[in-house]
Amino acid sequence: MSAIETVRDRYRTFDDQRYAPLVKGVALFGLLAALPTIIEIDVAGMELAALLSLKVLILTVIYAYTAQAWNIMSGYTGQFSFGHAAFFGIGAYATQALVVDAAVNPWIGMLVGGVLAGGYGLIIGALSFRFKLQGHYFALATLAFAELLRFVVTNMSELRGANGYFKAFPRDYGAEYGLVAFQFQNDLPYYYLIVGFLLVVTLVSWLIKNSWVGLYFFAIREDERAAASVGVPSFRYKLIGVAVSAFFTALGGAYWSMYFNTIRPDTVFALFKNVELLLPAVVGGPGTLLGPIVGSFIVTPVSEIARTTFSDINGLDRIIYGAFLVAIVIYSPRGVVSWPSQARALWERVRGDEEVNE
Amino acid sequence: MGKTLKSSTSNRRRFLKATGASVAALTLAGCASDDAGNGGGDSGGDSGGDSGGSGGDTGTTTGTPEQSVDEVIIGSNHPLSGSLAATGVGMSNAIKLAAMRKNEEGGIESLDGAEVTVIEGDNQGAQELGGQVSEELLSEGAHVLTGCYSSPVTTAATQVAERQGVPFVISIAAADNILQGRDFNYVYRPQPPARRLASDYADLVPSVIRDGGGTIDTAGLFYINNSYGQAIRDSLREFLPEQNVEIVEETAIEFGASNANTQVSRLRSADPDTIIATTYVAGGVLLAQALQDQDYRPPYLTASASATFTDDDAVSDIGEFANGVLDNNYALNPTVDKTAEVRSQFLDNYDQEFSASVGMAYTAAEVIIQAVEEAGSVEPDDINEALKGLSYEDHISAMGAIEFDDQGENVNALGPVNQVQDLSVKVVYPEEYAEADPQV
Amino acid sequence: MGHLVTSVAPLPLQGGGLGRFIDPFVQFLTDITNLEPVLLQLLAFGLLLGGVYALTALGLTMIFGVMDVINFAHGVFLVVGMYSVWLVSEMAGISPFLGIPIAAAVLFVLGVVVHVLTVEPIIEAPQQNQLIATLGVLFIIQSAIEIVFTPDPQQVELSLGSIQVGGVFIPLGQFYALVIALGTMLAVRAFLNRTDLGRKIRGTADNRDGARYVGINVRRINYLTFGIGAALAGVAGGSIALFQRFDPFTGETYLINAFVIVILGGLGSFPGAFVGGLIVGMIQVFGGYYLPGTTAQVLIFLLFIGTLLVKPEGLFGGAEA
Amino acid sequence: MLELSGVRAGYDDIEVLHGVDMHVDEGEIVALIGSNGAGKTTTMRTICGILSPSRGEITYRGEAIHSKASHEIVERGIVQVPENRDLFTNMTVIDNLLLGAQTEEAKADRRENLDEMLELFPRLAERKNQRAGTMSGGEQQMLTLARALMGEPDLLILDEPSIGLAPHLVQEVFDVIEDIHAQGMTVLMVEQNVQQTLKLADRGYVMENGRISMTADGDELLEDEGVVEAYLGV
Repeated sequence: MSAIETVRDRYRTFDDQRYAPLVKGVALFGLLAALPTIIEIDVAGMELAALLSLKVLILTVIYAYTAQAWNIMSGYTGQFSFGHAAFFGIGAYATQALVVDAAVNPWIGMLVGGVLAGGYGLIIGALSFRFKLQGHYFALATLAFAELLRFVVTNMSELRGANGYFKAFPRDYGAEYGLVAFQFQNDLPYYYLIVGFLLVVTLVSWLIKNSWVGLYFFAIREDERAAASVGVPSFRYKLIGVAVSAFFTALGGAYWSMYFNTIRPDTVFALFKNVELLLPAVVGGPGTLLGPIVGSFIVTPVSEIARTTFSDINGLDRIIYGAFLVAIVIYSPRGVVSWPSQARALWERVRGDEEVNE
Repeated sequence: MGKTLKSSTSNRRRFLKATGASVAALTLAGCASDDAGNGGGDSGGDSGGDSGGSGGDTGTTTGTPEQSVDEVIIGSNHPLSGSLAATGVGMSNAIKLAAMRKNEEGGIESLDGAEVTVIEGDNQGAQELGGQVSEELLSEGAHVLTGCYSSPVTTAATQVAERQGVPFVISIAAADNILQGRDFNYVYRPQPPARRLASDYADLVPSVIRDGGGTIDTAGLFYINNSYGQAIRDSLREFLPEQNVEIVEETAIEFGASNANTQVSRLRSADPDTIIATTYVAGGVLLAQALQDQDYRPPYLTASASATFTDDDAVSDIGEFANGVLDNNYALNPTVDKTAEVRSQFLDNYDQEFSASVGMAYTAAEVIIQAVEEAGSVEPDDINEALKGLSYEDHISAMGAIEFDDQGENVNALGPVNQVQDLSVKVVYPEEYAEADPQV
Repeated sequence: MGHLVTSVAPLPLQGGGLGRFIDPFVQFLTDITNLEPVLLQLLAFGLLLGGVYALTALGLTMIFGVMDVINFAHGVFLVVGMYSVWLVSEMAGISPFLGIPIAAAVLFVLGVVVHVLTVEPIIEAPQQNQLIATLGVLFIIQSAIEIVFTPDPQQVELSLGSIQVGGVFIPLGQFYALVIALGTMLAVRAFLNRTDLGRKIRGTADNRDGARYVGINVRRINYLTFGIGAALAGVAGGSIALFQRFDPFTGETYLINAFVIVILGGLGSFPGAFVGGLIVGMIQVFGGYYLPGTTAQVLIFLLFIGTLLVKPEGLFGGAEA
Repeated sequence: MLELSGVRAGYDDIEVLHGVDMHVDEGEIVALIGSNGAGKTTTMRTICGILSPSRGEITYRGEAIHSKASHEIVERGIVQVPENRDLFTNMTVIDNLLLGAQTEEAKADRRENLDEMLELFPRLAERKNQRAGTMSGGEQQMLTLARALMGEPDLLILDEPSIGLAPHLVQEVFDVIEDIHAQGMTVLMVEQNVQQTLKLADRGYVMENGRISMTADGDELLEDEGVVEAYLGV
C-alpha cells in the first residue's frame, strides 16, 4: 500500500467518526482566527499580508458569510435566488435607520432587520412558490424584488432617499466603542466579529443539513414532485429556507453598514451586489457546507491579486477576473470543493480499469 | 500597485514604489507620447529627463527602507477604472501635474528641495476598496492622502486616514456629511460641498439675473436621481425661497437614461422662469437635446453644480444652444495667469480636458504641497498642524484663501457663477473672479 | 409654447404622505378628461422610447427563448454596437446609418466567438453557471473597451433635430431608432417563419430534445442563435448611438429593462418584445410625467413581478416567435 | 446493422446501464421489454446520441457511432420516436413534419413525403395548420411517428409508441408499424404492450436492472414462463 493510500484510508477512518465534523470545524475556524497573524508572518522576506490585507480578509469573510446564508436557501433547496441584495439591504437599512433616527442600538436594529428581511423573504417565497415559479423565472423574480427596493428607497425621503445613512457615533446611542456598540476603532475586532457571524451561520447551516429539515430540503432540490408525493410539505419547507436565508443575509447587511460607515440604495441594493453575495457559493460548490467559505477565499483574493498585480493598465484586472469566472464555471461546474472527490473518482476509475485488465 | 512602478512586485510593504518625481515625469512622458513628440519643448520634459536617469535607477531597484526627507509621497486614491474613471483619471493626473510643477520649481524648499512623488491607487469607484486603497497607499509610504470623487468611497478612505493619523485632503466628494459631524481631525475639504454649492446658487444666480434686469420668481428643478442630485435638490428647496424664488416643478432623470423628453414636457408645462439642472455631463446634454427637440427654452437656463455646462467638450457637443447658460459650480480662477499656464500644461501632458473637477483636484494637491512646505516635515502630525493653520491664496480655483474650520471644511469655499458665452465657459460672478460680464 | 401651459402638475414633494401617491393619478385623470394636448405628446414619447427598448430586447429574447440562457453580456453587446458605429463614422467617415449593419456583423462574429468559448461548454450545466459565465464575459468586454477607448464618453456627430406633427414633437434620432426597431423585428420574424434555418431555430427553441431527435445540429443552431442575438444587440446599440452619448458602461441600464421586456412579452417572442417595450416605455414616460422622482421604475418592477407570477410565459408566451 | 456491446450509461453520477449487449439485423423488428426503470428508455436515448455512453461501443453498419452527436446519427439513418414525444408543441403540424426532414435526401423528398404522410394520417391533414400542442394524445402520437418517417430512416426506433392511447388507436399504431416494416424498414421498439409487440417482433430482448437478461424469438418469449409471469400479468 502506497503512502498516499495509507493517508487516505486513515482519513476515511477519521471521517467516519462522529466527532469528525467538530474537529474539522474547530480546525477551520481556528485557521480563520489565526489568519490575521498568519498573514503577518515573514517567510523569506515575503509576507502574505502583501497580498491579503486585513481589510481584504474582512471582505472575504463577509462574502463567505453571505454566500453561506444564500446557500441555505438556494444551495440546499435548489431555489436559485438572484435577489439576495434585497435582504442584505433591508438589514443594512433597518440597522442604520434605527440607530441614526431613533438611537436604537445596532444589535437590536440588526435583529429587527433580520426579521423584516425574513418577512420580505416570506412574501417573495409565498408568491413565487404559490405561482410555481422555477428556474430562470424564479431567479428573475427575486432580482425584481431586489431592484424594486432599490428604487423605492431611492425615492423615499423618509429613508433619506439616494443619500442614505452615515453611521452614528457610539455616544449618539449611549454606548462606547466596543462590542456593545458594534463599533471598533480598528479593523481587527471587526474581523473577529465577522468570523463569529460566519461561525454562527455555518453552525446553523450544518444543523439544518444534518436534520430532517435538510433532508426535506435536498428532497425538494432533487425532485420536488417526488418529494411532495411522499408527503414532504415542499411549500412550507421552501418558505423556511427562504426565511432563514433572508434573516442571516440581513445580518450581513447590518454588519456591512456598521463596518463601511455609510450606505446608500446604490451601494447595498446594487444590481451587482446580488451577484457578489452568492458568487462564492457557486464557485465553491452550491449545496455544500464548505463551498461558500472556500469559494470566497478564492473569489475575493483572486480579484484582489488581479487588482494589485495588473494595476499598470486600469481595467485589466477586471478582464483577468472575468476570464477567471468563465474558466471556473466551465471547468468546475459543481464548484471547487468537488475537486477532491472528482480526483478520487478519477483515481478509482483508473485503478478500476487496472483491476479489470488483470 | 502604484502607477509609477514599472516592475510589479509581490511585496509592496518592503518594496517601495518608484521614488522621485523624475520617474513620475518619465512615465508621464510615456503616457503622453503623442504630445512628447511635438510639445516636448515644454520645460517639464527636460528637467524630468535630466534627473530622471539616476533617480529612476535608485528608485526602482533599491527603494528606501525608511521615510527620508528627500521625497514627499502623496497617495492619490481615485477611480481609475470603472464607470467613474472618465473623471477619476483626470483628477489623478491633475495631482501628478501639481507634483511635477513643484519639482520643476525645485521641490519642497523647506525640505531642501525634496521631490514630490505621487503614487496612485485605483479604487474602481467601489466602497469596499476605498479603505483598502488608502491602506495600500500608506503602506507604500504615502505621507498624505487625497481622493476619491465618489462620496461613499471617500468615507471609507478617510476613515482609514483618520484612524492612522495621516492627513487626507479630499479632492472632490460632494456629500455634506463626509465631514460634518464626523469629528475628524485629519480630513480636509477645499471644495464647496453640495449644500454650499446650492446655497451659493441661491445667493448668486438670482442676483445676477435680477441685476441684469431680469425676473426670476419661479424655478423648475431637473436633477439626477442619485445622492448628489437629491442633495442639491434638498438644499435648493431650502435656500431658494429665502431669495424669493419659488420651486414650481421638480423632475428627476435616472442615471443612464436615454433621453429627457418627459422631464422637459413636464418643465415645459410648468414654464418656470428658470430651469435649474443638476446632472452629470450626460444628463445635461440630454436636457439640452430635449429642450431643442421640443423647441422650448425658459427665460433663463441655469444649472447648479452641474458638470455639463462647465465642460468644454459637452458645451461644444451641445453647440449654440448652450450659450447663455448660467451655472454655479466650483471653477478655475480666470483672473490669475497661473490658471492658463496649468491648463495648457495639463492639456500637453494628458490629452484630457482640464475641467472644473480636474482643477479642483489640482488645487487639493497644491494645498497638500503648500502644507508640507509650511510644515517643513513629512511627519503626518506636522503636516496636519500645517493644514489646520493653512491660509493658501496662490491657487487657481475661483475662491478666496483656502482655510479650514474645525470640521475641516474650507471656510472660503465658493461655487461662483459661470456662463457659457460664445461656446466657452466663463466665470461671470462674483466680480473678483469674473473674466466677463454676465449677459442676461 | 403658451398654448400648452394649461396644466401645472402639483409640486411633487417627496415625503408628502399619502397624497404623493394619490395626487398624480387625480392629475392624470383630470388631464384625460380635459383632453390635454400634452397627453398626445407623451404618447408619442412613449412610443419612441418603447421602440428603443424593444430593439434592445430583441437579441436578449432570442437567446433566452431559444437557448434558455440569461445573457448578462447583452448590455455590453449593445455598447460594442455603439462603439462600432462611432468608429465607422468617426474614423472612416461613413454615415453612422451604414455603420449599423457593420455593427451587426461585428457583433455576430463576437457573439459566435463568445458562445463557442463560454456558453457552449456549459449549455447543459445548471443555469446559474451560464449566468456567471456571461457575467465574466461582461467584465472582459467592458474592460477591454475601457482600455482601448478610454472611459470618456463618446458621441456620434449627428444632430438630427426634431419635427413637429400636429403640435407633437418627434425627435428624429429616436424616430429612426423606432423605424429600425420595427424593420428589424419584421425582418427577423420573416427569417424565422419563412426560412429553413428559421424553422430549425424555432424548433430548437420549442423543444431542444425534439430538435435532437429529428437530427437538427443543435450546437450549430446554438451558436447561430447566439450570433444573431448578438447581432441584434449590435443593431440596437448602433441605433442608440444615433441620439445618445455613451461610454463603456452605458449598457447596464438597458440590460435590466430588457429583462423586464423579455418577460413581459414572453420568451422568444418578437411581437411580445415590441409590446413589452411599449409598455415599459409608456410607464416611464407617463410615470415620469406624473409621478415624483423616478417612482415610475417602481411601477415597472411591480408589473414585472406581477407578470412573472400570473403569466410567466408572458403576454405573447406560447405563441409562435 | 446495429450492435451494442458492453454499453454503460446514465445520468450524472448514477449509472443506469451496466453493460448492455444487443443487436438488430437489417429488416428485423426487434422488441425490448422490461419493467419500469430497467433502462429501456436510457438504452434508446443512448443509441440516438442524446446520452453518451461512459463505456462500451455502439456500431451501426460497422461504424462506431457512440461518440457521435445526435444529428450525425440521424444523418446515418437512425430516427427515433421518443417516449415523451418531444413534439414542437408551439409549432404547426406542417412545421413539425417539415422539421422531421433534416438529412439531404429527406429534404429533397420532403414535399412528396409530406403529402404521403398527410395521406397516411388523415387526422393530421385535417389539422395541418393547428399547433401540435393543441392536439389530442393520439394525434400527437401519430404526428411523432409521421415526423420520424419524414426523416426517411433505415432504422426506426420506437419508444413506447402506444403509451396512453385508446385501444383503437393502439391498434392503428401497430398497423402502421407493420405496414412500414412490410415496406422494408428495420424497427427497434420498446413497448409496454408486450403481447402485441412480441407477436409482431422477430426477436425480443428482456432487460432487467440495466442489463439484458435474456433474448429469444418473439414467439419463444411469449411462451417463456418467467416472461409471461413478469410482463404479461397472467
